[in-house]
Amino acid sequence: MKDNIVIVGGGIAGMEAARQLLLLGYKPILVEKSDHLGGHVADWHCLFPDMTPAQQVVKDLTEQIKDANIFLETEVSFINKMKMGYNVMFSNGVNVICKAILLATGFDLFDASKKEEYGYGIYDQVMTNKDLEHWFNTGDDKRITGKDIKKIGFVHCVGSRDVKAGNQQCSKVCCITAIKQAMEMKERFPDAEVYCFYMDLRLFGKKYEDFYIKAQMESGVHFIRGRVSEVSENLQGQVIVKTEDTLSGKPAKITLDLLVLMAGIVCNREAVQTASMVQVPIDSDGFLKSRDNILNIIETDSKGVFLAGTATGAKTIPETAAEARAVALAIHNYLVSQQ
Amino acid sequence: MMEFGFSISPSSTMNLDKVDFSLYERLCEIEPDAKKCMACGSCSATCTAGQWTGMSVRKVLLDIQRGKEAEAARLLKGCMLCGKCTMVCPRGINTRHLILSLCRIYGEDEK
Amino acid sequence: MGKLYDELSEDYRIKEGLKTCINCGTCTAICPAAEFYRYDPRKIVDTVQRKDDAEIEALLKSDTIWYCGECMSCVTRCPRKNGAGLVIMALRNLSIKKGYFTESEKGRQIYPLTKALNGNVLNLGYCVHPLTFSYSDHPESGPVFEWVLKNKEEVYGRLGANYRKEGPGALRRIPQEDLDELKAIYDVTGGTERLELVEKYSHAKAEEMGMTDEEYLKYTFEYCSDKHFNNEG
Amino acid sequence: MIYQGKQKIWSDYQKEIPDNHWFYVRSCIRQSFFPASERYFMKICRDLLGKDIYETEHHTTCGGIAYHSDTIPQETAMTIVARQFALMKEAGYKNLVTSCITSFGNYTEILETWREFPELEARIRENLWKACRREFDKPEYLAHASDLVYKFRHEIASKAKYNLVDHMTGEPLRVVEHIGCHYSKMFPHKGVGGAEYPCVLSGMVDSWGGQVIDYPERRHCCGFGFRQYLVKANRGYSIANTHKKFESMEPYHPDMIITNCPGCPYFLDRWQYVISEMEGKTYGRNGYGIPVFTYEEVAGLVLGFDPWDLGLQLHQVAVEPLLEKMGIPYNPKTKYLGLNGKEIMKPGLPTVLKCC
Repeated sequence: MKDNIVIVGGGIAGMEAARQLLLLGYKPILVEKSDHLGGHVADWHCLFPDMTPAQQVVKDLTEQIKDANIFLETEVSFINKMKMGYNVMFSNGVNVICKAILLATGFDLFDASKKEEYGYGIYDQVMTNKDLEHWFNTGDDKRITGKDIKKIGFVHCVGSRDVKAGNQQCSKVCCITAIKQAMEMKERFPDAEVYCFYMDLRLFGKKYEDFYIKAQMESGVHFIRGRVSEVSENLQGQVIVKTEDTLSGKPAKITLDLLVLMAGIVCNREAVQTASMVQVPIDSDGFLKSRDNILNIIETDSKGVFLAGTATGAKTIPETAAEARAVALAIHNYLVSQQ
Repeated sequence: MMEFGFSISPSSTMNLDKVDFSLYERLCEIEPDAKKCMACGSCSATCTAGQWTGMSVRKVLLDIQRGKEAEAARLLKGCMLCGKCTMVCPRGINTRHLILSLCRIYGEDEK
Repeated sequence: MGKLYDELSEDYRIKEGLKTCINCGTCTAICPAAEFYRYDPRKIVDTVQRKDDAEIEALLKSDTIWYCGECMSCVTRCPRKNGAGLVIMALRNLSIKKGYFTESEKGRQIYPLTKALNGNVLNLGYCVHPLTFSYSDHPESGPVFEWVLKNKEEVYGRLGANYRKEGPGALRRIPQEDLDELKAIYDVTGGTERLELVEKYSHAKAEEMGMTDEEYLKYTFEYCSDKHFNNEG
Repeated sequence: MIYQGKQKIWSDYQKEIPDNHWFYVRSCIRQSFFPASERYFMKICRDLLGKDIYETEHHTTCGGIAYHSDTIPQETAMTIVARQFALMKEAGYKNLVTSCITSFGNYTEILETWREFPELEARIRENLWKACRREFDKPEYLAHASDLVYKFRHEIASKAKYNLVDHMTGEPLRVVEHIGCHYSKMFPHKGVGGAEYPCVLSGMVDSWGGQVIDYPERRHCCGFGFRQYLVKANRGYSIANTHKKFESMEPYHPDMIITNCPGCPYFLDRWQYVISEMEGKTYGRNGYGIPVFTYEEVAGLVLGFDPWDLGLQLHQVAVEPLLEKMGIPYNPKTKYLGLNGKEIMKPGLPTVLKCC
């Protein structure tokens, strides 16, 4: 009988780690607070760079971890440190003694209504990246369904790189998500003009630059370099966006039928609480603190406590999955060393 | 009417609702690579004429994207067609060819 | 880092208003002055943070720094907690201290402003006052205010103001001892010195332009060339 | 537009405003252009609501306009404000309420700067002692007078004789609210409702029966811009901003505008007159303008005070069509009378803008 391992969080990091641990012969216990696995990815439609269906990714992973002990709609109530490990109490009443805990607690999508000047939750035609993916999945959103959409805007860096919004980090994935969604909208509304309002285009990943060129060449997306300063609503219910076209050095305004806010990645607020139970502090960027940020990003200063995925900062799915695999190995090595 | 000693200042806000894309679209038809520009400024940095005339391929393209044809034409007059910009463009745009195409469009319009 | 930048950075408005600018343009996007003048607050903040003395000196001598209306709308939106308006205030302060303000048309307006506002503060206790607000300088105040100004005692009296009388109330006569205190504050805090400085530099500029002080006052108050506007967009 | 979204934001910006005992400082502009507004603020607070609002004849300008026109150093402005604090302390008050928004912003900013740089506060204490032999305490609470009227809006509503409704149809009046820039744009948490959707005025309008209009340029400055209005050469900027606002609100057909800054109602009123002279254009119905009010004037109207006692004859845009819509009686013959009913000359009439 191998040692117990508790994985907190059933998103990509938690699932991929569970898969690897199963392959290594463990039977990890995975707790997920929501009623489904897959985390934020489960709410997404298609994934860059190859437009892989998000549901397929979640489904594949789910099938491969069915031998793990999975508790949905379950949270960690408390964790007691013991001599050789931890005693973890779940909200469903189950009590587990384990030697290793993996915090794969993921992120919260920045609450876009906090960028008050963008009017999310106030102006009718303002939505978030997540809302748009929901529409891609279900076709159900009164902001789009049945509307004559002629002009669409995407606002980069909503709740990212923003000291006032309490998150000065770059969320990494929004630039490419905006371009992906801009192209998807252009496909659905071929006659619409699509605008991206950006400060910098941070297209660092595999084939991202190809996406950018494709958006320029094939989709004809207009890229305006300037952070959106203010959004308002006109009598027709359209949104008016003000920005500086910094390349021209002029204030600019535009009327749009739909505005999509690229809500950024911030640390999962509940994870902070769970982490504090095992003395994992918060790093200066607001995410969970690793032992160090070069070679030991998946380890902590608390013995037997590991981290993976966006709990330590914004990451793409492949980066998260790679970390999850690494953490499975690290946990295995740790448990072997403890025997 | 009263004389007040001043008048209402004109707005310089760029109204993107009213931008005329027709010249940009015509250019893109013959020079599809025009769409590839990412405003990096390599062309302007290397431009010899730009130092004295303000010529910049980046700015010309931007002006055309914003419907400011006259301003683009004014800048283009500074170009010496040396082609250095083509050598440095990281997106591989044949900027010299693009400039010539633009001149041809302007030339056609003048006829 | 240059001397002008060093001097600027001692200003508390720079300490509060200039952290690090990322040139995103949120300030310019909603700046009333950027819409109606050839003005881009983003570029000014960026110039200051480059710390190049020659560039800063050019700014201090230019019209550019005098376009801002100090509404501070930029402060609300900056993602880096900068305040372009505060940076402008510090630049203007230094431009006056160095005497550079007379080099630009808009900068020269400091002369009529200084005379009118501080004359009011030191003589009447308020920055603006009907006694010195003339209809000929303010035709936009309308026939109704022309009427008010012609009938100050009657109109203000009817509306319950304590016009030019002792005791509390609107438009009361401020006791001399309080005006003396304001003057003492000006003396102690550099306000008086500032008035003298503006007077000195403006007088020199008036001479250079071949005008008497009175002509210069009227000229700077009224003259507006058309180089400030930009409506090409 | 989703009203609940704004309510959610308002709940994040609840400002603590003590109920009573305030030291009042006047406004350069309000007392010159809207003297009755200051009078009726006192009257409503003192006589109607029984509050203690104290004023001393010895207080002065805060220097805000001179400061924001860049004609005095920061230390001069701070020391003038420190003197006002000293007067407040000597009178035994801890809460300071300002009539002016520039003052409110100035006081707020100075207190914040001192909090961040205590050495500067120490130097100002020294300056004040040297210049005036006075010592000051910082106020415990700082409010703008509109904060108080906001706080008492329900009490005012309960004593109201008129509502912000069309008395013929029962329809709410369509009201544009305009907040002075220095109220909360610099420090959103110091204003009721924050900077993006302040509710200090919209709260009044709501409680008094009106319907608030949110139009695209709602947040834009009136265009005062200190030096941009005070110097004749720059007034094209000032009027251009107001022009932009009116063009933006025009399609909503507002019945009236309510403001909390002393300068804004002057500019929004007078620039309508100037636009009508320059361009022949008017923004109200039938050649009239859109009347612009201070919040004290609106409170006074709702409470049933005589429009001419409230000083509405000092507006260039005629208020009579609105008074009629609200069912408020007025006597055209007493509009332009002087002190104690004395007959004096009447003002001239604009060329285009219709007046009564």
